Amino acid sequence: MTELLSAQHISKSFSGVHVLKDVQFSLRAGEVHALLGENGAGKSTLLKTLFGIYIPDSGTLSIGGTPVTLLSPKDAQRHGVAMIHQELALIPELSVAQNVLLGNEGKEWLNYGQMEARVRPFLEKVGLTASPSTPVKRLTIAQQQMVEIARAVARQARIIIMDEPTSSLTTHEIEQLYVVVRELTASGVGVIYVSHHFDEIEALADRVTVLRDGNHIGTVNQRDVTQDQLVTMMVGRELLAQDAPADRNPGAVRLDVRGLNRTGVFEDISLQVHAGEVVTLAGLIGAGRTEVLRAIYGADASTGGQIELDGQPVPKPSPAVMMLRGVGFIAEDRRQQGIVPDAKVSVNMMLTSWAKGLVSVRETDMRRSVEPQMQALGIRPANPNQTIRRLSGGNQQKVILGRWLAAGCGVLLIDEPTRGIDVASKADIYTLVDELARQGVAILMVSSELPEVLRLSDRILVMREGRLVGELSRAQASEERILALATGAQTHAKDPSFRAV
Amino acid sequence: QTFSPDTEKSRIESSQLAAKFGAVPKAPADVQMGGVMKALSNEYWQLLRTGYLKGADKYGVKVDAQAPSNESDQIGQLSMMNTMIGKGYKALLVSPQSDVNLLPGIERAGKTSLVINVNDAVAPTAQHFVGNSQYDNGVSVANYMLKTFPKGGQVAVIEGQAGVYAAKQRTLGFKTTLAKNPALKIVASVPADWDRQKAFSTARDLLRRYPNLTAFYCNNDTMALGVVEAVKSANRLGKTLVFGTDGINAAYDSIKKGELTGTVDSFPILTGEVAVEVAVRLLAGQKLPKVVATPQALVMKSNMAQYEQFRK
Amino acid sequence: MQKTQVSAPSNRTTIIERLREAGILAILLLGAVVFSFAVPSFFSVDNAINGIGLSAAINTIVAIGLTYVIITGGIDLSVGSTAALSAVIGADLMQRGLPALLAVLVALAVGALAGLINGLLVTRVQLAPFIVTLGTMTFYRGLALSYTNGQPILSLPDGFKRSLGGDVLGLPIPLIAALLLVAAFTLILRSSKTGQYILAIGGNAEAVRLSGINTNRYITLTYVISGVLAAFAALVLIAQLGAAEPILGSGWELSAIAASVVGGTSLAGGKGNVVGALLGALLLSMLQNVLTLLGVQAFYQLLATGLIIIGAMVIDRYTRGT
Amino acid sequence: MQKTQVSAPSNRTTIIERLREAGILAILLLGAVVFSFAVPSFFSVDNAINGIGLSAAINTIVAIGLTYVIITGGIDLSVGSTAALSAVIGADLMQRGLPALLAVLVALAVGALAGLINGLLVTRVQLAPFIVTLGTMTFYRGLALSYTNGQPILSLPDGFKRSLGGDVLGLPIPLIAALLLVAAFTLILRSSKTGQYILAIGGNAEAVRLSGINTNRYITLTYVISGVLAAFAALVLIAQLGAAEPILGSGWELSAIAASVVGGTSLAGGKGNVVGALLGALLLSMLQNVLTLLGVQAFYQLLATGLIIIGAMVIDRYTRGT
Ligand SMILES: Nc1ncnc2c1ncn2[C@@H]1O[C@H](COP(=O)(O)OP(=O)(O)OP(=O)(O)O)[C@@H](O)[C@H]1O
Ligand SMILES: Nc1ncnc2c1ncn2[C@@H]1O[C@H](COP(=O)(O)OP(=O)(O)OP(=O)(O)O)[C@@H](O)[C@H]1O
Ligand SMILES: [Mg+2]
Ligand SMILES: [Mg+2]
Repeated sequence: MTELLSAQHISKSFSGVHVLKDVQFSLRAGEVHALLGENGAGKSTLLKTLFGIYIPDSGTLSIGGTPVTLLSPKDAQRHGVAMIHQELALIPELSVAQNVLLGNEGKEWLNYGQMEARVRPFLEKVGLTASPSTPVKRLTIAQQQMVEIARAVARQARIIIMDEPTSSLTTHEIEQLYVVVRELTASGVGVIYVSHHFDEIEALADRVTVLRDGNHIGTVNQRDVTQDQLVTMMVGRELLAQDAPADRNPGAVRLDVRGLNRTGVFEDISLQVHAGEVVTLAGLIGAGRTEVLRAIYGADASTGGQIELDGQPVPKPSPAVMMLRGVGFIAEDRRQQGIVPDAKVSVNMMLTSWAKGLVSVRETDMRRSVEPQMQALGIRPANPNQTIRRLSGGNQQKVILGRWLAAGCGVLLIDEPTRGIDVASKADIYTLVDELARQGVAILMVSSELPEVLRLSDRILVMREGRLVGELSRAQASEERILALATGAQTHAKDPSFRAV
Repeated sequence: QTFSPDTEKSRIESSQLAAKFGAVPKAPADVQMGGVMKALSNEYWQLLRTGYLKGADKYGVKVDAQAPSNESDQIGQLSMMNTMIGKGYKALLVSPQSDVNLLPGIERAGKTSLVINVNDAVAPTAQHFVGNSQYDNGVSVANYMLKTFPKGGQVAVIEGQAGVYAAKQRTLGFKTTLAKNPALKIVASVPADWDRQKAFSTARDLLRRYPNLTAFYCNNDTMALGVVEAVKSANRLGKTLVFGTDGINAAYDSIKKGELTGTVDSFPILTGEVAVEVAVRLLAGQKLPKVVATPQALVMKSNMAQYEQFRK
Repeated sequence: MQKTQVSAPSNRTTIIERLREAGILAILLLGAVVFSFAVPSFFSVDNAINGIGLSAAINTIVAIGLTYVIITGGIDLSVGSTAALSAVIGADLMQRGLPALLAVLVALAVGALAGLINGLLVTRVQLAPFIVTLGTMTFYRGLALSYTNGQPILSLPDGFKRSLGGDVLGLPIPLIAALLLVAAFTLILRSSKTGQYILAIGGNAEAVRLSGINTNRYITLTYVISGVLAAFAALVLIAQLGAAEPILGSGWELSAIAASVVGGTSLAGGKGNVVGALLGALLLSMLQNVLTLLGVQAFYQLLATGLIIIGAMVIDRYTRGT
Repeated sequence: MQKTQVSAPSNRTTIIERLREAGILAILLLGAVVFSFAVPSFFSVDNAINGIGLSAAINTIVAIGLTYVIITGGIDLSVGSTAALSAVIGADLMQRGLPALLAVLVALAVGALAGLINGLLVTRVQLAPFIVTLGTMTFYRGLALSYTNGQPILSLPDGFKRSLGGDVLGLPIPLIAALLLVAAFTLILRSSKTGQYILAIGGNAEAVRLSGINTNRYITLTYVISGVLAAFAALVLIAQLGAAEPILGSGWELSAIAASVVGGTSLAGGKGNVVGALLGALLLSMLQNVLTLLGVQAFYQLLATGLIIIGAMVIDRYTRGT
């Protein structure tokens, strides 16, 4: 196989902090080369040097056998490199077609019909059902991610970099992505693939390179290693096997939602979450799970229905009201709705605690609450004064989680709790959720990761097209059953072991 | 070759109108006139409007006077004039914001009605002009200083907005005249944009640099009143003289209190009245000279009483 | 991927959205109808052309350029001074005997150069657009004043006055020019790569750069466009006036920004349309016109203007929905 | 998650960062040194305090409020009109015999109310801050003019003039007030919940809202602060001038925005500091002061002002690094 790309001795530091230390990486035509590492290991940074976003402090890069210097993404594209960014890089006001073809439109005068026709095959390929003329701001995060994928594919590049392309996709879309990636590699394209999901790596990768703290730990053939070996390479120690928690003992009803409506988005949602219970909303992309969660939190106005907390009605739910009544909320779109990018980690974590009067804004006071959270969640760099923008994606996610842990809450609404979080931390977060439930917190969560849903939930509510279509208890639940309900396939309809709502 | 009321040969003093052309003819019933003023944000223009209304009463006509909201909205003033032309006034009394901004309006209006340029900026195509000489505004203060300080002294000029006709002419008249005595030195001539606050802080800076300043000449009264405060806070009241221009009420009050030294009053109320009179005469077919000059005088505490008659 | 659950509703809403964006058009028409009944002499061709048309035309031309700049997330406070500088240089050259067409081209080039300087300071030196154009606003004004020594330049050639200040089929040329420019710049914004990049830069400049596009070039271009259009507006104005003066154009930036923003352009960038700027300019001019026709005194004109601007935006807000 | 490799170096950079933000301070000092040699009578305590300091005081007070508003991503164009309205109402009440202290309180309340209206229109009706305050700028000015019928209000009580316009230990009270306000509002911004929320809202309002914070309340608060400070600045001014006029304060918005932005506040929101606004105001006043002391001609003042503003920002840009 020919070497498409080779990076030798790449080092990169930001204001004195060494993020990449003498890293080697290569990519062959037709292979999928996975990049593994904990949050903050330097994966995105390495990829950005390959795409001309960062210029490495030292090291050499060659593409197709010739040495190159990439000074900008434009250079990288000229050399046949395309990239799917971890933080979505789309233009909200432009249409899907415009986004897919951005920088690649061809002639000065645009022909929208033609552009839409041009992108349609790519949208089909990645399985995006939205019309190419839809403005991207109307799409859910998952759909936007699919637009990113389509865009990279449409570039017809020889090298495609995928930085966590699946972090908010459900099984269906992920499988679609497998098909796309295999098609690409079959035609000789090399794919660099970053993911925290081992099943994806197993399904796709030919070789795996592991980074730890910016060090190149090793490059191995995927077939020759076990998952445990990879994990050990990543975290530098063995990870204990995860026990599923013993059955929880839910208490009284804490969150009671009755007949919640939002015209055109979802209707007639009724659900209850008990103290110490984890309930998950499952479903396909666009089923309306996010919207329901937001409506319960009062982030969007609903057009009908009632919400009760601990038996007391909430007449006019709004984030401020819900927060004061002990409800926490973690949005799915961390960049738009989670972080304040230019503020410090400590500020990002303390936003809610201040409002609850738990902490003052004095730095010493904040430290007392911030540092334990940072330690518990393993946020790195462990510097509360770092600007959050500078943190890796997974670490940012942990900060947002820390925000609500520090503030404490009786009901927690989480949309995609482990989006972009590495295996080791994921295990920690699961333990944390178990712990919260044990303390009597009622947790309502949306997750597209079925193993996670099965691992964490006491009950699973399945949504389809804005309606609740079924409920599964922990005992009843399996990936197949959830999917059957989510897609409306009739196979299990007569299965007596679960009831449709 | 351009028209300048300050030097125009065809002129008459407004006080001579009755003597030369007889009593004001009676205007036909329901004659309406329009006034396009410069702005209403300075008292000077409000007084001019008062004069229009007074003249309207006196000569049995009706005057609607309007003004754009600020002094440097030139297209706005043109649109306002264009709009007023549509209302079919017999005569339009216009005070342009700049020399040229109302030219198309004047041309259009000239086809159907009489257009009189009242004061301040001068439209080169204006057929009739009523007002005082801006140049002479400056001259009269300079003459007073030549007389009072033959041994010389340091003088500062606070100008209006850069490039505006009235500011240019007043400053020019003052400087040219003052040059007759080289011992009277103009140590600074800086703009304060007609603004009280700017004049105040500029004057303070100048007083610090020239602590023995003999006098300030200001292009209008608003600025002069700001300068007075600066002079007061530098404890130079009575030692550094302050002259303004326009003759607004506040200037009179200040003179009475012995703070402002003097103002070149161009009697806006009287001017407004004369403008209406001239319009009535012209509409009646009288052939008046092109420029009807209205009076102006350097008003100080000593001579204030004799000008009170023009101010009501 | 079996079903297409998502697509339907959001598919072709863009047309409705565009109509909604024209909520301001509804306000304009509503206003016109009400005023036609309430205000004598409002409803006439003459009033429409002379009372509203000219000031709206000039404001529109300037606002088109500003809309482009604002869409990228920038601002251009220097338009009035740029206008003055180009006007006096163009007028001076005509007076010195240069053929009018050549003088016009030089004036437009001056506008382009002024815009280019703004653009380069914003993109290359990476200064805040507000501060750059605040500085050049003062600087270009100083240039215009020192160039002419503060005097107006009178008696422009008749040919020039007729060609930019005249009529075609009863329609004044400034108005025709403004409408043509609105059409052209709408087309560019909606249907050219350039326009799309300008919109995209305002939406997420970083993402555009990641797509391999030279964002600096497009940002600079918007300032150049703004400068050229300011110069053109100034030429149209001096052709009407028959004279150019160095204090011309003061306050243009505020009227033009107001027209843009009333017309739906967001100062945060990424969103905007040129037709909206035209409608905004018309609304503001109509307001002034009606208040004058009604003989409302200056103080109350201010009260009314303030109330109506906010009122119109409130109506717009509620008809538009989100 | 065991190791903590990264922390050390980035921990205390904030101090260096803050010093860097004061690049403008360096420019100020540099300017002061150069001018001391070039301009007679520039270098004196008296000129520094009574020349530059005092004239910067008013702009600083207004700029503090605007800095807060701008940090949230908003803008307040109505400060000048709010100032005029509060000033004439306060002055009128004093003239009618109300005790000065009471009149001052009423004037401040008027400022607060004006700001509250802006804030509610921005947050509740969700109009663009630019258009809201453009409308109220016109409206409040109209109110001030009709309230006074366009006349200035003269002869304010001496007690009032002395207490806000006088000296304490040789320092003018306006300057002392400005410095105290800078200190207080720096403290609030840096060390209070309110300040932290205001900064965070500018960084990402939606994220803050979803953290359970009533963002509308904090945004409204910044407009109220801006209104009150504009009113206070107006009171300080009329105490010095001894008269309140309804056209007072025109152009304040531009000077105050300039001071803020020169001082490092970003019009995009999320970033800004009050000390910077003070430094910006001082720089602009120093410029004016020097040009006056040098007796620079009107036209060249404009040229010099434009050049120096841009020059200072270029130097600032390159000393600051990124
Ligand atoms: N611009 C920057 N300035 C300073 N530090 C940075 C910057 N970008 C990244 N870092 C740091 O570099 C380290 C590696 O970050 P990177 O984004 O490459 O991690 P990652 O492996 O992609 O993690 P994740 O799985 O969470 O996406 C992190 O510690 C991060 O804080
Ligand atoms: N701003 C919007 N305007 C119009 N439609 C929207 C908007 N946001 C979401 N929708 C639509 O609402 C529906 C529900 O979306 P929602 O985000 O709740 O789905 P979800 O089940 O959470 O999926 P995902 O996993 O993608 O978040 C979808 O059809 C989506 O297209
Ligand atoms: Mg990453
Ligand atoms: Mg979702």
